Amino acid sequence: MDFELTKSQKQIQKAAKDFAKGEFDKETLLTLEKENCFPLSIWEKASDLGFVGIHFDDEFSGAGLGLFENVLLAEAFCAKDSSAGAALMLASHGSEMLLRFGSKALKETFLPRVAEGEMISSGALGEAGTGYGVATIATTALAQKDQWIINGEKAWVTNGGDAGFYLVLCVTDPDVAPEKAMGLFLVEKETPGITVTDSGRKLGCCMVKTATLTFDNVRVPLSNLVGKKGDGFAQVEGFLNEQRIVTAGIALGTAQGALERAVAYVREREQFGRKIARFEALRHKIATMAIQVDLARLATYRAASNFDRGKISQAETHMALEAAAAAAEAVADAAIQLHGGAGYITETGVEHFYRDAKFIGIHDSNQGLRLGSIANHVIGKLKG
Amino acid sequence: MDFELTKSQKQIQKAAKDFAKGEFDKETLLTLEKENCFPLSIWEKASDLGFVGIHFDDEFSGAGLGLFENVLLAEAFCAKDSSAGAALMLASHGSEMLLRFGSKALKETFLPRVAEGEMISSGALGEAGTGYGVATIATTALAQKDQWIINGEKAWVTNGGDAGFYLVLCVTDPDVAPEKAMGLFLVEKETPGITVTDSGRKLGCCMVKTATLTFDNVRVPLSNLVGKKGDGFAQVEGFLNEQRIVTAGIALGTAQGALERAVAYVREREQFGRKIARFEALRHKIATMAIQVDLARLATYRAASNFDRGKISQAETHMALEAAAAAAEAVADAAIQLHGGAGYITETGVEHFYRDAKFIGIHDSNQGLRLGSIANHVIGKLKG
Amino acid sequence: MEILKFTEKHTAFRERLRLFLEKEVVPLIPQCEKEHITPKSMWKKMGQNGFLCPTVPGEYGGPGLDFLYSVIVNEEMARISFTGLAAGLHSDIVVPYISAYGNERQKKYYLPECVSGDIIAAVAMTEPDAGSDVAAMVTTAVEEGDEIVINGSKTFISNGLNCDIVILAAKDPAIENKHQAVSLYIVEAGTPGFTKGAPFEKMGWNSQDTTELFFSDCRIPKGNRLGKAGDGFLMLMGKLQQERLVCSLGALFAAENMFNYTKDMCRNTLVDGRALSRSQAVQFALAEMATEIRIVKTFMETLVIDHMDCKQIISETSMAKYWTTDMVNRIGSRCMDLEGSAGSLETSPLVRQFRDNRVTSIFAGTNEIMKGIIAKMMQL
Amino acid sequence: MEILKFTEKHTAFRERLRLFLEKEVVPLIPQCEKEHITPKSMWKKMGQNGFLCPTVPGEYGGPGLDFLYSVIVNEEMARISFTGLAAGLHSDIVVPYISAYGNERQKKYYLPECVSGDIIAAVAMTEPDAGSDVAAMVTTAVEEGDEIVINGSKTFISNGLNCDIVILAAKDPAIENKHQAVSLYIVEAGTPGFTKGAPFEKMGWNSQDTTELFFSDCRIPKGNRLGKAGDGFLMLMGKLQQERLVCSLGALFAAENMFNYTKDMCRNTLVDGRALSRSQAVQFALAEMATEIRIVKTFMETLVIDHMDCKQIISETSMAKYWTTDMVNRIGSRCMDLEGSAGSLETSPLVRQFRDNRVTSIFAGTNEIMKGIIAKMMQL
Repeated sequence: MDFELTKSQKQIQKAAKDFAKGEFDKETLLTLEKENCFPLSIWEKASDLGFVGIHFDDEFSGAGLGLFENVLLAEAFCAKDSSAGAALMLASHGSEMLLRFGSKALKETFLPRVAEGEMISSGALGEAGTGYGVATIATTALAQKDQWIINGEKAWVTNGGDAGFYLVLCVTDPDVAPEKAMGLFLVEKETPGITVTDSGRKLGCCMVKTATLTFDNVRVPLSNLVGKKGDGFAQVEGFLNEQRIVTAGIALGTAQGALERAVAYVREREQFGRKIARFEALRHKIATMAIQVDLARLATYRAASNFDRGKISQAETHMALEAAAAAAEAVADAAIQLHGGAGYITETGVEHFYRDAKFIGIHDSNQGLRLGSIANHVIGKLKG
Repeated sequence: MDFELTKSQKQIQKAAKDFAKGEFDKETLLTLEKENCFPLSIWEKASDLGFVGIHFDDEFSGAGLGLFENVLLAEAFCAKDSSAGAALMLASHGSEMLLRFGSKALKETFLPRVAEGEMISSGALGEAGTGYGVATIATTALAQKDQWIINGEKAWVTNGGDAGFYLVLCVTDPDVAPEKAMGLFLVEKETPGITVTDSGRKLGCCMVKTATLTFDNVRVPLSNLVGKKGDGFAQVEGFLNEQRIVTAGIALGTAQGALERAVAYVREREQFGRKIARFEALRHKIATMAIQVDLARLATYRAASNFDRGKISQAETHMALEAAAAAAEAVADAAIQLHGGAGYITETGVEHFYRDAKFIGIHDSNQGLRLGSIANHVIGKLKG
Repeated sequence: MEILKFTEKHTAFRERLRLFLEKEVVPLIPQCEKEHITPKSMWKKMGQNGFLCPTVPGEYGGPGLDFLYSVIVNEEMARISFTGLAAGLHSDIVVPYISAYGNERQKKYYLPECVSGDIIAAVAMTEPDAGSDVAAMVTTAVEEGDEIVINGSKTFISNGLNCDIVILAAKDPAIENKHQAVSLYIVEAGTPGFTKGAPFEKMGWNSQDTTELFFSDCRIPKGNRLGKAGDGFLMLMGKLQQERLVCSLGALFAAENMFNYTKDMCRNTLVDGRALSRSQAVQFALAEMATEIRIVKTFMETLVIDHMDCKQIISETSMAKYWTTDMVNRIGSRCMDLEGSAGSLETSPLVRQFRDNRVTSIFAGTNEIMKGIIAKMMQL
Repeated sequence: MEILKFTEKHTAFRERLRLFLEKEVVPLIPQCEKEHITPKSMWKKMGQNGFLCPTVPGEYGGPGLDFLYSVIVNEEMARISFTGLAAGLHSDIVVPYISAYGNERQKKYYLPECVSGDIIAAVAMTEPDAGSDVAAMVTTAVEEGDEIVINGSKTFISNGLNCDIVILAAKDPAIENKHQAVSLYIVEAGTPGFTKGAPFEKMGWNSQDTTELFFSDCRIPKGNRLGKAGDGFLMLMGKLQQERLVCSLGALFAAENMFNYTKDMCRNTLVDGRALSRSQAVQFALAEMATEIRIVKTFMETLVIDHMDCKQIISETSMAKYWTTDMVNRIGSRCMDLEGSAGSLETSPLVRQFRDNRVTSIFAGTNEIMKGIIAKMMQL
């Protein structure tokens, strides 16, 4: 075993930290967060520096690196600012489905635009009433001559309204079992028949839009099918696994950032004639926070590292996400408490770490789903 | 990063598991546990197979391997039986101080006896009223001609009464600061002037003895000083760091074993017409336990791995021990609960995992000490 | 706010009991713990001194006191952490089956000796495959003329070896509906075909003679049926409120006792010359535990009042059972943390009390069963 | 066990208030949240309808009701989760300084308008460098002839922008002993030298005009000192019991409200056609939350009785403050977990209520300060 980053990983990490330090202007970000706006210019700069699509192949303007490096970016960005970091990392949401399963033509057309900061992407997968799953979706895509005609409604669409294209999961064969019934379609933003309804202000991650999308006889060319008909469900399952490791990275960075702010504050703040970092109960609280962050980091790095080695495990992914989401929530909560009244004030820049953490922990999966998945793995199949 | 064991580590792990499976007879161990007896014959077999002192150099009958491999043994043994595993791992207690700092002559004389299952060793370090620390000890060793004369009382002596020799921390220079005032002395069991008072039945780890030792004008040759006069405190600090990583391994194995028993039980036990493994709330409990074990494993492996690379960190050690001790306690507690009434019955073989876990978590250090150490690292030095 | 109104008589009773326990009982605990049984003579002394079955009415040989006396006995027993003399089990859980469901003959026959300590009572519900799922029991009771023939076995029976009578749940194999098949019977020790196993080795309750009971063509008179045939489940359910209340009170008192010991220990233990209680982290831990205990104690006191007012508080006692028994484990664990090394030896009173109380989240319905009841009462 | 005895009059008051809030207040909340202030007209309406300062006696223009009316107002405000109309703060925390420590002139002059809602009151203790460490305050009040000259600033002042009067703590720089140097003063808005900052952007309490207050050679008449010179600390301490009690009640009611919403939501939300509440894990989570809330609610009710009986319950209110405000955060977080995606949008009522309540473990003395008090009362 080896718990060290490689030299090049350390360089990437440092570059990401430097970028965040240089470009994440506090006042600007507080305003963007308040106004629910995507940090467009920062994202464009990030793509100029090659941070966007770092895991895309070179030919698609990527750096040909792995999920691990993408997770390092998530951690570094979110540690500096959880809201902006999450927005940058989620800007290419869903594009991994294109990367892994799309035709060369589709990839050549769209992936570089994502990586070059021209286009935000989005996976439009779940629907109202399906919880976090996609087993019972109702949106259909029916082939008619040279087109697919899509009808239905997608809920909780990340970047809905901001994205240049959507990867839309549709039932193509209503008569077969859900696992074989679906296909994934690339739908461009301007395609007639799409209506976007923004979901409004959120608990956290407010620089990322969430929307409901309705598709009313939306027509896309046959070639916009991503991968094979019938593979949609499996593709999405695979994507969600990858995405959740990135989300674990976002949560990890959020936890780390909250810890850093808390440590900095207790080292400076004086009450009762001494630095509050000298109070034993507060020291123990900081230690508890540090343990949570550290364990979350180990679990997240392991999931990412093994993913890149082709050792893909739902259980490891969900352990990483559960550990990181729990750490982010607990550490951000403790950071607010350690700041006292100042922690509650937006300007201090701590409270949004909590809101972002909680959002991350419940928006795309919740504890119930994560524990259920881990239990499946640990308990195994049962007879009788 | 790499989260895989090497091939030879996997072999060691498998050998340890096989050994435990073959030699840990349940009834025998329940009796030994009840009667507070060291598992002597199992230990002798373990040493025949090279498991004892696996981290000693070849020339001292060791296998020349690292702390990491020693931790793998702790995990494998304790997963099968936490009481027996702890006893096997603690049988060489303190001998690392000899290994790291002893003269060639002392090492040649004593280490092979430990590795070959002839002699149990013991560190006699703390005293009543010093908590877990050794900064204010009162036992003295005064040089007189060709001898050291030791007087004082040592508390919480692991293997006290069972050990063939003790490494005794003594003040040699009462007038200098504690960090420079101490020396470490090898004292053989039969040396006149030693009185052993057994501490009686313990909460857990009952196959290991704990005793109070009094030294009344105990005379040892000058050559029994381990390392240099004045270095004792630092040597013990270094040893405690190494020992606590082994203890983390013991806790980790305890947690793992409790989890395995719980999973096996819920897969078999039926209530209300179905396997209780089908009840969602119990499944989530199992998942939570699995996460705790897994995170503890990552932290423990990291501490051990980095120790072997010379990257020694008190904070990593204490994170590992805190994570593993907390996991062991929580998982063993949950395992009892999942077993219902049967969990409370000794014969079932689950309840002693809890007692061992709690013992491990408080006997040589407690949460307060661990969090304090981590806080020192995370918060750093303060001005004012 | 004073919720439980203890009179001077209550207080005198408590002091008399406390003195009795200190003098007559405490010195014998180590021996009982070692032997996994408590001598019957101790039960008799308890009875002779008026400390058993306080609520049994005078006409059946009891003192006819209120339930607060039971609360006092449970609290004082928790203070000495002695499970061998399971007075609460005998007086407040088992004997009430006879008081409430027995006919006049049964009450006149058994209750006076239950009060005097000449009879030690046990209740037998659980079977190896029927733990939480009581309805899965397989022990049968078949009517044959004037007799009932019992076959089967019961497990985890407290007072099992000492018991002179056992309230046994068994089902009529002829009745299909599981819940209507069960009746309760009084079975006397010594009845042919009724044998007892050896005491279990357990995590705690080591002075308790918890054991298995075996019934092999064991014949008892028909007149030993308690209540109506087929009412077994209803009767069991009917007594659960008091059982769970008593169990919760025991857990609360044990938690209080461990906390008080720990608070004093932290004040008196010097590490490098400084009292443990001067540490802020220790102070916070003690403050947190004090708060937990204080809050639920108030709740428990109101439940005692409600219970004495004969209110149905099924959801509330389930909450109390789950919360207090989880709490006592949590508190015990934290107290041992604070005591440190010394808390890892059996010489610390924390250790036995912790070990003893670990079972409380399991017996009288596991806390998982409690949560299910609470959920059901919320119509989820 | 019924602890708080609400009469028909209490119930009628509650229903009138509930209707009033639904009709007059709830529709305006979104606007207030957006603008970080609540119109003074709403305060006046509250006052005109008799919902402010229920305990102020008739001779000072109040309705002279008992503290249970305050409890009702706090509960109903928590149900709508609206922090802009901080009625509890005004009626039960700030105005009592005048009721208890004001002289006859001050009471006659200020109280009637506090009751009618024409005066909105605030209290100013905290300073940037004097949060938990109140004694570190640097705002000064110096006597000059018939006037007091105030210099300094205060922060995190609720009702700060709206307030017409502020109860200000300031110290006399001539007195060395920090604790004897502080006095309280009534400062009216509009007094030259007294200016207000802009409302803070916060995690919650967005309809609340929390702000900073600045005093620069601000001169007030000597007669505006509240109580005796140098008694400031004693007076502040004297009012903390009610402040913390009200704060705890608010947290409890908020937790109850979030729980009730969540319970219904789980019953009514179908995932793949099955109600969330059919999941055992969800049932257990709800059962656990119901238990937590139920237990501490009983405790809180007994504290209300004790408080109304004028008992000193410093340790108990500190326990309540720490426990309930931690609980409301824990419950809010778990409720959002159960709601899942929908709980991550501001359209869920959980979100605002959670954000609003996150501050309760910080204000009125942080929970760390509470633990310190509890430890001190235990003589650790």
